Amino acid sequence: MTAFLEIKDLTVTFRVGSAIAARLKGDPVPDLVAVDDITFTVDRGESLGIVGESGCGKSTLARAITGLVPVTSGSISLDGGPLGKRRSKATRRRVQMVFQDPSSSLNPSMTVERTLAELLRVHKIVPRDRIDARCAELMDLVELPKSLLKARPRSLSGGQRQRVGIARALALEPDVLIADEAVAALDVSVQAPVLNLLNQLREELGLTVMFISHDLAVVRYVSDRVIVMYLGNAVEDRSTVDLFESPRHPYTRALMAAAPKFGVKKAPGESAIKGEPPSALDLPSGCRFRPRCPLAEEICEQVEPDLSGASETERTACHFPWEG
Amino acid sequence: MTDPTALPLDLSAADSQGPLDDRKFWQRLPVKVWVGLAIVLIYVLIAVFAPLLAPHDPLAIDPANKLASPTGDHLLGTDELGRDVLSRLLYAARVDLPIGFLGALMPMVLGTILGALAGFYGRWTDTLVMRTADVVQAFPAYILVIVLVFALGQGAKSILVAFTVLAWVVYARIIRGEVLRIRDLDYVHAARVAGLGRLRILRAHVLPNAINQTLIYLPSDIVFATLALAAFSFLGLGIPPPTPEWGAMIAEGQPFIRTNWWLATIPGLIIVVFGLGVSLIGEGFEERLHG
Amino acid sequence: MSDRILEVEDLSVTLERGGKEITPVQNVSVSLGRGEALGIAGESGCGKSLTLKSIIGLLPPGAIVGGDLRFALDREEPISYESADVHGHGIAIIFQEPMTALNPTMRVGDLIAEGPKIHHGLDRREARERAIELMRLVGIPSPEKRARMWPHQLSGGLRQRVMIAAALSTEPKLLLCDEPTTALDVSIQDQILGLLQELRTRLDMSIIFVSHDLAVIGELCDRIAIMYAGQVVEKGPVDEVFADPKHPYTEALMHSVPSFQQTTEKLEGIEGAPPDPGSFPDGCRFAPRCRYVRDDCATASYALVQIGERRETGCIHPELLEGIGS
Amino acid sequence: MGRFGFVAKRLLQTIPMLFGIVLVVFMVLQVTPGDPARQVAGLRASEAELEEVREKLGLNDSVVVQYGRYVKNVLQGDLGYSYKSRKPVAEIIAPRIVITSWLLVGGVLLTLVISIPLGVLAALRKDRPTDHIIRGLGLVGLSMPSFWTGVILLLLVALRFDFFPPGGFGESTYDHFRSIILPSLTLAIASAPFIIRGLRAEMISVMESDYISTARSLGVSGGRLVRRFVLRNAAGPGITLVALEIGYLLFGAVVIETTFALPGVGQGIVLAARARDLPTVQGYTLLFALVVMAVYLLADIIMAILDPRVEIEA
Amino acid sequence: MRIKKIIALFAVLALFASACGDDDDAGTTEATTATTAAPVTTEAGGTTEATTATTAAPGTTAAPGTTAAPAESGGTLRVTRFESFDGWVMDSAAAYVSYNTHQAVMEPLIRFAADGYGFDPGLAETWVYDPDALTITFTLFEGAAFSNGDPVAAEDVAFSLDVWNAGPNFGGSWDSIVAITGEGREIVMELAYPDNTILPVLSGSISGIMPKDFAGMTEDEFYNSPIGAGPFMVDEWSIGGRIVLKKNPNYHREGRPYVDEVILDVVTDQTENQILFESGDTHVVEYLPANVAGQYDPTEVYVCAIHSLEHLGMNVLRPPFDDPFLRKAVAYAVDYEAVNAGLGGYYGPPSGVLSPNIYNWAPPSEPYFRRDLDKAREMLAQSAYPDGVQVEINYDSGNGVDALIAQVLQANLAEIGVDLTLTGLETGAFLDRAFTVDADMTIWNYGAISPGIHDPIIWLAATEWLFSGWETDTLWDLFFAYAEAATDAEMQAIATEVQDLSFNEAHAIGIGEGSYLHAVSQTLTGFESAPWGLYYYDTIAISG
Repeated sequence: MTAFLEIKDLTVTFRVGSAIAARLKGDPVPDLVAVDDITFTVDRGESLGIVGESGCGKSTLARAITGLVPVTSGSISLDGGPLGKRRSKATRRRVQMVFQDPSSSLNPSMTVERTLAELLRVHKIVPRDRIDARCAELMDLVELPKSLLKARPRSLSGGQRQRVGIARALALEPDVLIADEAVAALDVSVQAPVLNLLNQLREELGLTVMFISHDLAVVRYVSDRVIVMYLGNAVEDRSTVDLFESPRHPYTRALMAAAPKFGVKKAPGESAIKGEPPSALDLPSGCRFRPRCPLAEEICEQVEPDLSGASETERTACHFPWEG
Repeated sequence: MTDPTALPLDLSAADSQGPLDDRKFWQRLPVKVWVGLAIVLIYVLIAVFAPLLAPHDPLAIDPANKLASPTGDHLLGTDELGRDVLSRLLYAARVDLPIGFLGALMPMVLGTILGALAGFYGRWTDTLVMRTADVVQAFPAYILVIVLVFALGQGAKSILVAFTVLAWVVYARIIRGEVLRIRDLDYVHAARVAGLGRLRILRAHVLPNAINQTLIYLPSDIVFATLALAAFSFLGLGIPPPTPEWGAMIAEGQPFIRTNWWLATIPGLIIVVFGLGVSLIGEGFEERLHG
Repeated sequence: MSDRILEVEDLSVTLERGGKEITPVQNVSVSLGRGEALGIAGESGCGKSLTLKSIIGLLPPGAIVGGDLRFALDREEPISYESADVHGHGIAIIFQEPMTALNPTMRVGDLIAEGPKIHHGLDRREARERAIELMRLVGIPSPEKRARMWPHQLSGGLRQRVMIAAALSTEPKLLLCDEPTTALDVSIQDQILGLLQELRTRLDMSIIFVSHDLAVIGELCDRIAIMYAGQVVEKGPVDEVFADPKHPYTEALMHSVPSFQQTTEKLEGIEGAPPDPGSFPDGCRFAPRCRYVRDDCATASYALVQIGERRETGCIHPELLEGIGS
Repeated sequence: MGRFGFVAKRLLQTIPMLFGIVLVVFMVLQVTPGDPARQVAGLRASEAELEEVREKLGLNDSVVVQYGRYVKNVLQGDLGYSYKSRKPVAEIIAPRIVITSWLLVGGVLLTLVISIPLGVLAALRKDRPTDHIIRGLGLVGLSMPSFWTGVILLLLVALRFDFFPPGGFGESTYDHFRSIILPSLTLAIASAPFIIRGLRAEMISVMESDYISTARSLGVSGGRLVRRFVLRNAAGPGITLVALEIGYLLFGAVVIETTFALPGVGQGIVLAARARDLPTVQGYTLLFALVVMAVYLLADIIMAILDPRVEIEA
Repeated sequence: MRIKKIIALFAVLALFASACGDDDDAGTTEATTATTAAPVTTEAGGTTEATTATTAAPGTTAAPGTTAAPAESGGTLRVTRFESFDGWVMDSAAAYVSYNTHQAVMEPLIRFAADGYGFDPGLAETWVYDPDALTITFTLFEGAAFSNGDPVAAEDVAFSLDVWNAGPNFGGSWDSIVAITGEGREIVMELAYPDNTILPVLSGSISGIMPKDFAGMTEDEFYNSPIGAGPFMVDEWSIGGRIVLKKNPNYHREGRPYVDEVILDVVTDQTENQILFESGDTHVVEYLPANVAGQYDPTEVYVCAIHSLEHLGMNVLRPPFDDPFLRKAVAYAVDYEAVNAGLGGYYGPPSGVLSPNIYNWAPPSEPYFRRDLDKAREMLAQSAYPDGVQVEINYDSGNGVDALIAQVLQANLAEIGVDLTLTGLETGAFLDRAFTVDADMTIWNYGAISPGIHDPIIWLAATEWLFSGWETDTLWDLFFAYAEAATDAEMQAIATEVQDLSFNEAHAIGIGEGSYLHAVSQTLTGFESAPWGLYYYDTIAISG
């Protein structure tokens, strides 16, 4: 079966600092490689989680897929068709996104209704006379009272805003929904209902979902499959169940060890990973995790391990993967 | 979890979600705004009803009765052509107020447009607009007004064009900064992901939210425009006579300050009070919006 | 208790906001023993951070504070919340955002040296040495080099370590932590928690740790106080509270957080949103969101009731709770 | 790229600006109605004579050629030649710069002397009566036309106290000092409110920042807190404010020099414009623009020195 | 065209006479010269005294400081003026204030007398004009020398003549002089033809004597640091800035100048001038605008003889003022008394288009325009614009007096339905538009600077009838007729004809006649001014 969403050799780099200044000094033009040569596929209806710490490139990856950041090299295709630099309105519609920060993800000067109606109108999703009705349906879909259609974002709570954010994404009836840290900024008590809603919508609407988060637990809760990223690379790509049962990459294991857990007391001075990630502008040779890896050996310094494994969705990028 | 809205107090996050609808915004305005609004309203009423309020024709000359001291007939005396000073002061509001307001609004409109284009389109548009802004900012206003008065003739038109050409820079910088900030906010990203056109995004999603900052700046610019108008009148580049205008009245009255001190002093005070009123509104709004 | 280091009794904080008086912290009482770590948990707007700032007298100007604060290091009588007496004397604080909490125009070494200079009268050279020593203590690699750096040149984790070193420079007996790991990546958070645990044991320092993350508090603290809408709703030893919450809010919070240790079950969360300090409901403040709500909840007045030996709850119907396991 | 890099970049940026300024200055001459040749040849010169003059002055060359020549001359420090006074423009302007420098330095100093204590006081006493009074006075000062203020000061002060001369610049340094006080004060009354307002806002935002909480929690208080933590951080934006103010001060100088009969560049530009001495007007304009640009540049450089973060913003 | 050159701007026509200023020892301008009338020719070249009977009596002035020889000397004379000095190139100076200053440094051979009717000695002690021999013979003062010590010689005068002739504005005014020779104190000018204008020209500031070859400097260097044989030397100067003149130690007249130093400042602000004057920081405020003169102590206002003419030119080259009825309507609608009142009583109703109080002045043959609204309406009704019209009036916005007059006119004309738009222009722009006759109406002021009516006639011609665009050929013809005229009556008839031309067509009309004014401190003695406001610094002393 051909993959629904196919990411191939995707690389995204950003220019940092002044190219002119660098040239004057004879330095190479400083480029930050945010996403480095990543390849994976997502099936229709699948829910893929992408997890990693800040600066690992997970958000850039999401934004590259939605077309918010230009792709440096590689390709993205959806349902066999390319998602290139220039996308038609109809193509754009198919990939939608839910953003992290509920305080900035809604236009503060627009009511909920205008926010939704604008999209319906511009994309001619429904006939003009059906717009009001469709707005109401969307509110139902995200379990918000219709009375809030007249509200402006600042009078909504964080959870309500995030639901509006989801409604906005769904208004365009997309095939793929990318949720970028969709609950990270929400109060703890409000996170769960939003996560539940996303799960439920995926089933009801047959959405393909990419869920991006730094929180392993959240990813586990919503995803069928998880890609772990570290410094622009995918280091592990496995089904959720497998990954959490037997993480293979030392980084995945360290992440899990570092996450706070109920009922476990921290021992003085103890930590799961030593040191801090190196600068993305000054990457170590070989395996990027090598300087912090407890298992690192000489080969790790010389050869960058490929993301490989038994199948497309059973891959690890490590010379010494943990075999559990 | 990061909450970028978190300020030192954790109640601030709640604040930003608080139900602050527009009505409450107005209710909670500081007293100074109301004082300022009252002052400005009085001036506006004076401007509107000047023909009813003025005891005399502000242009009617009576050279035989020039430089008269205040009397029952001429409450503030007469000027050097025997015109009633009180009537002229009242009528002057019809010149100074519109120029003050327009002199701030027009640059705001131009600055908003240019700043928005610069911020939103970036690249050479940005470079062009902002470097022009640098040059304009470095340029002495006086020269520009002189050139414009040469080219367009003396009068409100030249003054307004000069203000617009000079003062847009501030607005452009504010708007550009705001646009750059808002351009990276998620709701703009969302609009882009949704495939909305750039112009639509700029118009509907970026500008309405960027414009608040300029509104705060507007009152002080109104004061500045009023003062600049007065200064240009003083230098003989303002509104041509005999149209009453406060700055010109100061300039005309100034030679007589030893004998008829009120001629120059009162229009000055009137400008000060107007400026105070406008500034109070500005300060109050700023306080309300920024805490 | 003789080894009590801090006693906060009936703390209330009233602020003016938009011309209206609000009381985001009401009747909060907490106490802390020597070397003990207390966690204060709660969501945004619950007053946890403000409670912390009251203790160290860092309230915004115009705040009205009621209640007593006894800081029993060297005195018995209550001291005023506004007083600057505690600054640098026994209590120190670290904040959530190490970037904004460090003076951007001061080299980090100089900042850490401020405390020793002011309180111990060290001269510049001595203070600098002390600063480097402290930086080493909090695990900053090559402290001599880093002491000369500006805050913005450091990573988030290092900044938080600098912040801790600065706090330690006053040799505090009590360290207040205001969500110090929230802005950090999970691996760095893990390191900082380890560091705090280590410092606590090594320096016999008490800690109050404020966080919205129950699990983090669980890893570090002995006791926990759960706050909701400006009030403490439950207090007790961490393990006991987690195992058997006695307040519906505590219970609901625990149901809200997914865990990657356990297999997926449906999370419940809590309907609605935490109330704004300007509009706390009457009666039990959690009642509008509570699944066990009864009629009398709407009129219940706030009181913490002792349940068992070491636990207190603010719920008038603790018997209704199902418990975590059920 | 470091702070040195920032300064270098900032300097590089001024080059196109310089060209822009020179272009605009050049355009002033082009768009001003009236014939420069007539200026030289006399009002009733014949067309042939005018033509001769035009040829001599190169006015018949294309605008581009003229601009190129002007740029070249300016780069060589040649601001042109006043046909009226038979002097190089630079020589006409130079003596006036001294006087205006006195005025500007006096104005800036007085502005700072007034605004720094008041701004700091207002911030420290935020929302208390002191704050309200200072801000109220500021608003009044902000709304006063400076030529009006100047005359009032002349009448109320200069005519009553012999110490203050009623105008002019005097001959000795002591005279200069006395002469400059009232004009400087007039400038300061107009500009101090801006600085007070800006400084107050900046101080408040600094004082409400987390790192001040940090400092206070470390036991830093009183003067040490204000000096090492508050002022240090408020200084950068404060300097930018002052720099922006210089532009307004220059405009103020045009008016105030007229009021106080100070033969500085402000008065000079008015007189040169009235006399249609266009090369001189150009010279003044260029001077004004260069000063403003230099002040902004200086402010940015000081910012870069004061604020270690500048390099990331660059 | 030679004629046009000659008559350029302020060229003046002198009569055949050679005046002989027999200077008394101290050399001050005596009251007697003021009352002697301008010399008039007889054909023989001898001099006879002319009478001033036919001219309007000069306004007698009760000005302060006009006492006889000052007793004290030393001190600094401080002068402020609203206008900027405009450089040392005598040919291109346009401001009255410049003329005063030029003469103080580069003194001409002869000076005009304070009464404006005759001549006084300058560098030359005596002068004889012989129209038959076509020579003028000057005898220099004993010891006349430039400030660098070099004696003034014929070569210097000859050199100066070349420089004068090269000037774009006035060059040509000296065309009649073909050679200059002389030895010792004697300088002889040879003329190509009899020239009535030459003596007045030589008395003007445009005829200052410069050292030969600019005393070794280049032209530009010289104009930067000029050298003359006048009573003062330039110490410091700039355009629009301060000018400091120091006493010339080599000055030929014993005892003069009385003051050691003259400091001239430009103070454009009227209030500031007033304050400086009252506080004693300045001794003289030159050319007070009439509207602010009332602010000075009347005993300290020096009122020159009535001479200044405020005038209005209406552009006949285009509608609507190509319509003579409209022009007349305007002329009858102006409230001349109101203009006078607006200008502090210093400007009375006009008597014509020629500035009065000069030799051979004559009124129009009919009474001049006075306000008569009925007549104005009647004229308007006959015009193409019976319902009124909208027109623009141009004036120099830097001139407060003209701005005031414009406002009075606006109010007056509004009464007959003529809607006046006031366009105040910056001086340069104003002049540009005025001289290209590019305005509906132009308001300005002029005063002749010579004691003959030919001077205003030339001015009218040079300005195309005060910027109205009316043809000037007739005027030139009249001018030549005037120059050839033999008797006063003939000349006065010509003056009347000029007046009538303007009166009948009303294209250029006078709207107010007044005096130039100076504020002069009581502490000065020896201040005497010609009707057009010119005075000499070296006759002034500071007392007390």
